[in-house]
Amino acid sequence: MIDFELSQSIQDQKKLVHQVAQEGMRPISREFDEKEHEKPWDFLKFMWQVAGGRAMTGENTDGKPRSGAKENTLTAAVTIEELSWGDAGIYLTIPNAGLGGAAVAAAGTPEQKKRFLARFSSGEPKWAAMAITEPHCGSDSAAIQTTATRDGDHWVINGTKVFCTSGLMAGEKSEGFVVVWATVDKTAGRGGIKSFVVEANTPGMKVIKVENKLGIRASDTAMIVFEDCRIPADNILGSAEVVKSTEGFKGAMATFDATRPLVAASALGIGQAALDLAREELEKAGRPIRYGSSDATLTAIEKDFMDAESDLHAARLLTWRAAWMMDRGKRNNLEASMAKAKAGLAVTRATQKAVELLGPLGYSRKLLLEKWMRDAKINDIFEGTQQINMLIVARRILGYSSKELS
Amino acid sequence: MIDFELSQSIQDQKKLVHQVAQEGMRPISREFDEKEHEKPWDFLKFMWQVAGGRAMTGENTDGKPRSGAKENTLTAAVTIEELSWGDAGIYLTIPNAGLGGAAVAAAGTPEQKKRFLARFSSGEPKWAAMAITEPHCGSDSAAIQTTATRDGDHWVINGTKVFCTSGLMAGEKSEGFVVVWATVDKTAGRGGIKSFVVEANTPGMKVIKVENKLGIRASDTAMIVFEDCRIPADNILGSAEVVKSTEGFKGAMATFDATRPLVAASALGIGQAALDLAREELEKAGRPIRYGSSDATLTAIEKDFMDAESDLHAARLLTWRAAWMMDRGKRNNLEASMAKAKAGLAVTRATQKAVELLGPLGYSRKLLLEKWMRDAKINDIFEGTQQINMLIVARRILGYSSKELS
Amino acid sequence: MFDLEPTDEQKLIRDTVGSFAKERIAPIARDCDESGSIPKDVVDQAWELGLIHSPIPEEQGGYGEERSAVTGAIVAEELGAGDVSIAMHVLAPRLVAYPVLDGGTPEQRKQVLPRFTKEFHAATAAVVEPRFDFDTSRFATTARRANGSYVLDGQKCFVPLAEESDLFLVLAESDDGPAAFLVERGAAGLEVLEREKNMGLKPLATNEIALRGVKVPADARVGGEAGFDVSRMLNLSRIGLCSLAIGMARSAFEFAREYAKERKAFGVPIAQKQAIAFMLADMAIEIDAARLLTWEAAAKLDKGEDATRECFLAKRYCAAQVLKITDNAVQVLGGHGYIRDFPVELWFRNARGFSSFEGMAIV
Amino acid sequence: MFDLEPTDEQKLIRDTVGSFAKERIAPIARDCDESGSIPKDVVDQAWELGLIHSPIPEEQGGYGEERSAVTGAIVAEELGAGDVSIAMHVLAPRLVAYPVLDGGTPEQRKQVLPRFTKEFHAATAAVVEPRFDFDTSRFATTARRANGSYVLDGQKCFVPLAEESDLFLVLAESDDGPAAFLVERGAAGLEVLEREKNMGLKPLATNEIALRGVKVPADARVGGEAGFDVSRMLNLSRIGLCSLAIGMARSAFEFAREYAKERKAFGVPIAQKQAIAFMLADMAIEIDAARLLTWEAAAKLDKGEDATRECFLAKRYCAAQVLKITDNAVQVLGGHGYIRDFPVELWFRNARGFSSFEGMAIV
Repeated sequence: MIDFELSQSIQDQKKLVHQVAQEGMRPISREFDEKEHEKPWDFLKFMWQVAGGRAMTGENTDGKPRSGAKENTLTAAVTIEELSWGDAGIYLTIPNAGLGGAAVAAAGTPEQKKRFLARFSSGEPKWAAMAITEPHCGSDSAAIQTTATRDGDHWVINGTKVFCTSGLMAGEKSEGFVVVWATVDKTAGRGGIKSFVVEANTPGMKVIKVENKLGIRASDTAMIVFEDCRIPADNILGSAEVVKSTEGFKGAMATFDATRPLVAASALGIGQAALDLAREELEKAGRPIRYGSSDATLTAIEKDFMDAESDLHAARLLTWRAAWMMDRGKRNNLEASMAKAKAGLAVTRATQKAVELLGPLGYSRKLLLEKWMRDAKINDIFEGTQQINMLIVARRILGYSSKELS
Repeated sequence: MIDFELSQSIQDQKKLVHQVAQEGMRPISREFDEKEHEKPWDFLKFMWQVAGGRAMTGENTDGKPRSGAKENTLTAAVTIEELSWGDAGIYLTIPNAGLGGAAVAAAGTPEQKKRFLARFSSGEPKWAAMAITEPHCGSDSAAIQTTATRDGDHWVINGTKVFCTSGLMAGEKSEGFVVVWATVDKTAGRGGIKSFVVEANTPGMKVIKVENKLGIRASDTAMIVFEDCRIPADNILGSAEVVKSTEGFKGAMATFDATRPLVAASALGIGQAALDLAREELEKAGRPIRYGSSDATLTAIEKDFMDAESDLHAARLLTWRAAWMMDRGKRNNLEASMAKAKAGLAVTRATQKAVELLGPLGYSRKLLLEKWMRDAKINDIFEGTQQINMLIVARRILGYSSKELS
Repeated sequence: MFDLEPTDEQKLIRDTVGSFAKERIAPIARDCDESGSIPKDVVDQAWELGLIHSPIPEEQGGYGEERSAVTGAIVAEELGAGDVSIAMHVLAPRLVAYPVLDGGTPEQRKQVLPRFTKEFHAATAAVVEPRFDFDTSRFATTARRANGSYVLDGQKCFVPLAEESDLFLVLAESDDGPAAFLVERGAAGLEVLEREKNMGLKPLATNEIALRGVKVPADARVGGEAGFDVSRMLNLSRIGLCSLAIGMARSAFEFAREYAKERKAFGVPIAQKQAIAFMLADMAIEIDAARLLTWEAAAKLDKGEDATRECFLAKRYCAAQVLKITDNAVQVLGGHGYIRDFPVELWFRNARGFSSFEGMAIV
Repeated sequence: MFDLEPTDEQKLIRDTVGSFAKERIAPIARDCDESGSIPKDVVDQAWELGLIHSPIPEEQGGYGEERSAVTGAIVAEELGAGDVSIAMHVLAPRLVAYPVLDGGTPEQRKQVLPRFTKEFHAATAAVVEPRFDFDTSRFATTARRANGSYVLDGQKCFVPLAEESDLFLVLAESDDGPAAFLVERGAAGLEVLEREKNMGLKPLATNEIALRGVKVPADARVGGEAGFDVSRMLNLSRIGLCSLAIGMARSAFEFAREYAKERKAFGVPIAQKQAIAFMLADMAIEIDAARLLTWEAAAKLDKGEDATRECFLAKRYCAAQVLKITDNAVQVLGGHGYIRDFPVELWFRNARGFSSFEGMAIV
């Protein structure tokens, strides 16, 4: 039955996480934006402790369903929105299985899930990252140049990866891993692309640069070089046969169906933070937002605010839909990209508008608003740019292959 | 010296034409929107009489420069804006050399200019039309299927043309002509495309349909069939050698550099009409548009109005620039497409917004506003759609050929 | 619990109404637009689907089925996909029946509801007022108490089926806030002015009406002294209007999509060009977004909660999106979008009205 | 007569300043942003171009050249193409010099102007106030007459070079409308608060300042009793801000264009994809549109006409467009737009400020 009310357990989770965001993240937000390459260790350890690297994000990292797991993705979406309401940069650097874990969950065998994901339930904080983009290939994942060559019981990886979120933490600063996309056969195009798990500190893998960024500065974005990096043969994600089929790429791409709603959810949190603050400031100034009359009686501020609010909430419902479909086992490739595309636009607009609405105060680093505007823009770019997501939506509604529409 | 003030002669012309628009066009506007396929003959004859088919639009149809001709195109732009402020549909059907004449002026030899254009100075009202688009080729002019085959001293034209503005008046209802784009060699692609003048009522040319349209209903939009239509050999526009070169297509395309600013000007007139009316109604209701404070103090109506006003005026300045360049003999292909693209968008937005601002009254056929919104939309479509003009702009700024960017 | 799966019953009614809209309404939409009229047989056939009387209690001759704003949204979307004008025509009797059903006194229900259970019976509501800053939270039409009666004064527009209706639900500002009044045709001072001519909605007969000192008895006030939740009625109508707009936008999107896959330029279907493909993708996203916003608001109303903010925002959103979507559909078709051989220009004309429409369809 | 051809003199100064911006300013913009400071030698070199003192009369030590808002727009665009913060820094002394030049009493001109003719000499104006609904047509800062003096009270922000300036031009509401006052550094009650930290403009030192009962003599009012056309000053500053924004937008466009032609995806340069190509086309159109609106307003000011509407609308337009253009430039670069190895994110941060900037640069 059509219903938009979140279940009680999600509502409880939301309330709890909101408090964590308010009390644990907001107070340190400015500090770790400015100390770009430092980590808020206290908070990260706290999150690891209470959440075991998974519970807070609702991610199902150990291969076993959690209780109430039928709303797993939706719970994650709501949780991530709240964490990102707190601080999107810090959220991104919370130790957990993250994108790398999602790739293992989407494409790995049961054995692999166990081997790679169990670690997130205990011990020291760990991260897992995903390394896809290369210096000369942006959104076009099929153009990957990094190679994986079979040598006896090993794969040997060579290549350079950029824009790898949490790459430093996953690759060098914890007992995590990096999932690397590489081709086993350059002549095979997409069919040759597979994903491989490279354990942290494997010789031959090196983080050579951590980017200075516009926003989400608490999160490390790494450039990683693989030089004759040898990994065990069974670190290729999927079954043995996967090597011979084109399933590797599809499996890897399927990861995005799961992660895009979560990335969209993060966007929503930033946008909501901006609107909440703007509303609060306007109310303080005696200019509340009034609903229910007509546009002809609104102020310019109200109109702009409502446009942004509706856009953002529309993105939220698209995001929840994509998550709900995931939880129901429905294919959500189209809907995940719709959510990501809309959320990326909505959050950039909402944050940019909020800064404008608050005038000099909006532009000032006295408030976090300007930071949220900087953080927001990443949502049009990572995990598939705005354009890539529109392409995917277009292909799906038109029934076109990536060859027919690129 | 940079100056935005129109010369006195243009200002005088503008004032005069505004009065014609106000007194001659506005009163009959609704009537000839509703009587779709009828013509406002009294007004059209009046215009023919006072303007000889050219002066009012500033077009230089007889091959000789008019006095003050160095501002010919700009004068035409200002004139056309005012006429379209009156009624864009009626403006489009004013008897004159129009688009067909512009093609002759752009691509014809001196002899051809004289032979085809002199008629617009005397006698009964005449029209000249341009027939480019075909049922299965829209904006892609290079894909033209209509053929012109040489047979002794004649060309024989075969094919079907659609969306031919004033096609009925030019082809059958006056002693005018239709300029037809046809290929002399299908294997030659663009290079094979030439333009031909077909005199009105030439056997083998027949208007088989006049479209029912959303707007600009006073103007006839014709479907014309050419069936073994024989025309004299020297009716191919340009010199004899033109047949052997690819100049035919370029010449034909160059026509657009001259006409796009004028089409943009027509868009401006419609948009200005809508804004003038909206401003007037808002003032009557005690809601004037106030300039000079800050967006935070504006009403939603003021903000929307100002956005539309600025957009439209920006389009006007781009249009004047393209016209001014033409008058200075500068290549304006880029600027003409910029003007057309911006004006098409600005006028559709301005008219749509004006209808919204006036609420039920805006939607009612009591006012002409709703008609202007319908008329406006043609500006995103004819003389190169919005998309085609953006493509041209993009190609020019990127230095790409039409093959590299299509 | 968050769930977007319609019930089996909702799917059934969606499919039934959807087929009717596709087979009986859509094919005549163009002719109706050109002629400015709607054939009676289609109206009667639509009535037989139970669109009006199914929620009317059995004792008043209906089927006594449950009302649901969400189900209403689903139905209205299907009808809107057929034609908005025809949809508004066939749904018009609801404008009296549903408010009385929801908030009428027992006497009002007994007196009014049975009219709607035998066959299509025209009735209407007078909500919108002809001024640019018409505001549903404060009507300029007034209802003044005078000796146990009310006297109504004001001007209304966009009143569907005003000429053939025998009963008008008039929204007016009373001394205790917005109220609704049942005004019988022929009441002294009620004048149905000449039929409106608008840019769109041409097949739907709408009129301005003038109320000049129209005296109605106290029991003509819906809900009696206790009154009636006008704001809820307006919210239910917003759901209806949103859904009609979404249905129309969906038709425009589907038409443009198929056209773009057929039509070639530069050697390939224009749908293979990013400019067109992204426009279509945006349409698809915004149709889904608009629907979700509308359903959320509807679901809130079904739970009996105040959803004024949600309904208001959904209405603004849908009105803006339906215009953008139909405008882009015209753009995708180019010249073919501009001529009346294709339905797209009709959708575009209808679309622009939604920012001004209020209370013209209800779920 | 409509004409868009700059004079030979304008072309010369455009090329001179343009080369300086390209060779001296642009290359250090990133370092200045990271360090939050501007090297003195660049400021001195810019001063030598005559940006401040060329219009100051010869008797006060300047070159006595003609002032022109259009020429000023051309110059500001070139500087903005280099870096907006550095441009605002080097132009800051104008904020006192030009108003005094335009509207000061002979005494004020004699006293103030010579300060700016020897070398770069910091001075500034305090215009913006730290509230979201700051409105240039009505300052909250007040100037109260008291025994032949004025007493200034209020709060200002976005005051460039406040810490090193010895003279402040303060805009305030007097009992006969907006007025400008010359306040010397060290005036009792004038407090320069700590340096502002903003999202952008990081190299430019700006401060909030507090005015708490700052008493200035009557002849500190620019123009004396007759006053001074504050609105014209604000309009001249709008031209300056628009042009800085346009210059920056132009740099962003050019950078994105070249990147798009280099960067490949799906086997071709991304510039060959319509989504990217149309974004670039839109940037190009809007840069030209913004410039034309700005020049038109400037040309009107040069003729001595009131151009408040034109300046106001141009400013709104430019502020909106520069944000859209720089945002899209980030988008074209994707990940590379987001990292600080490339200048694009810096332009994007600066861009968002223009809707709040007023009176921070003048032509």
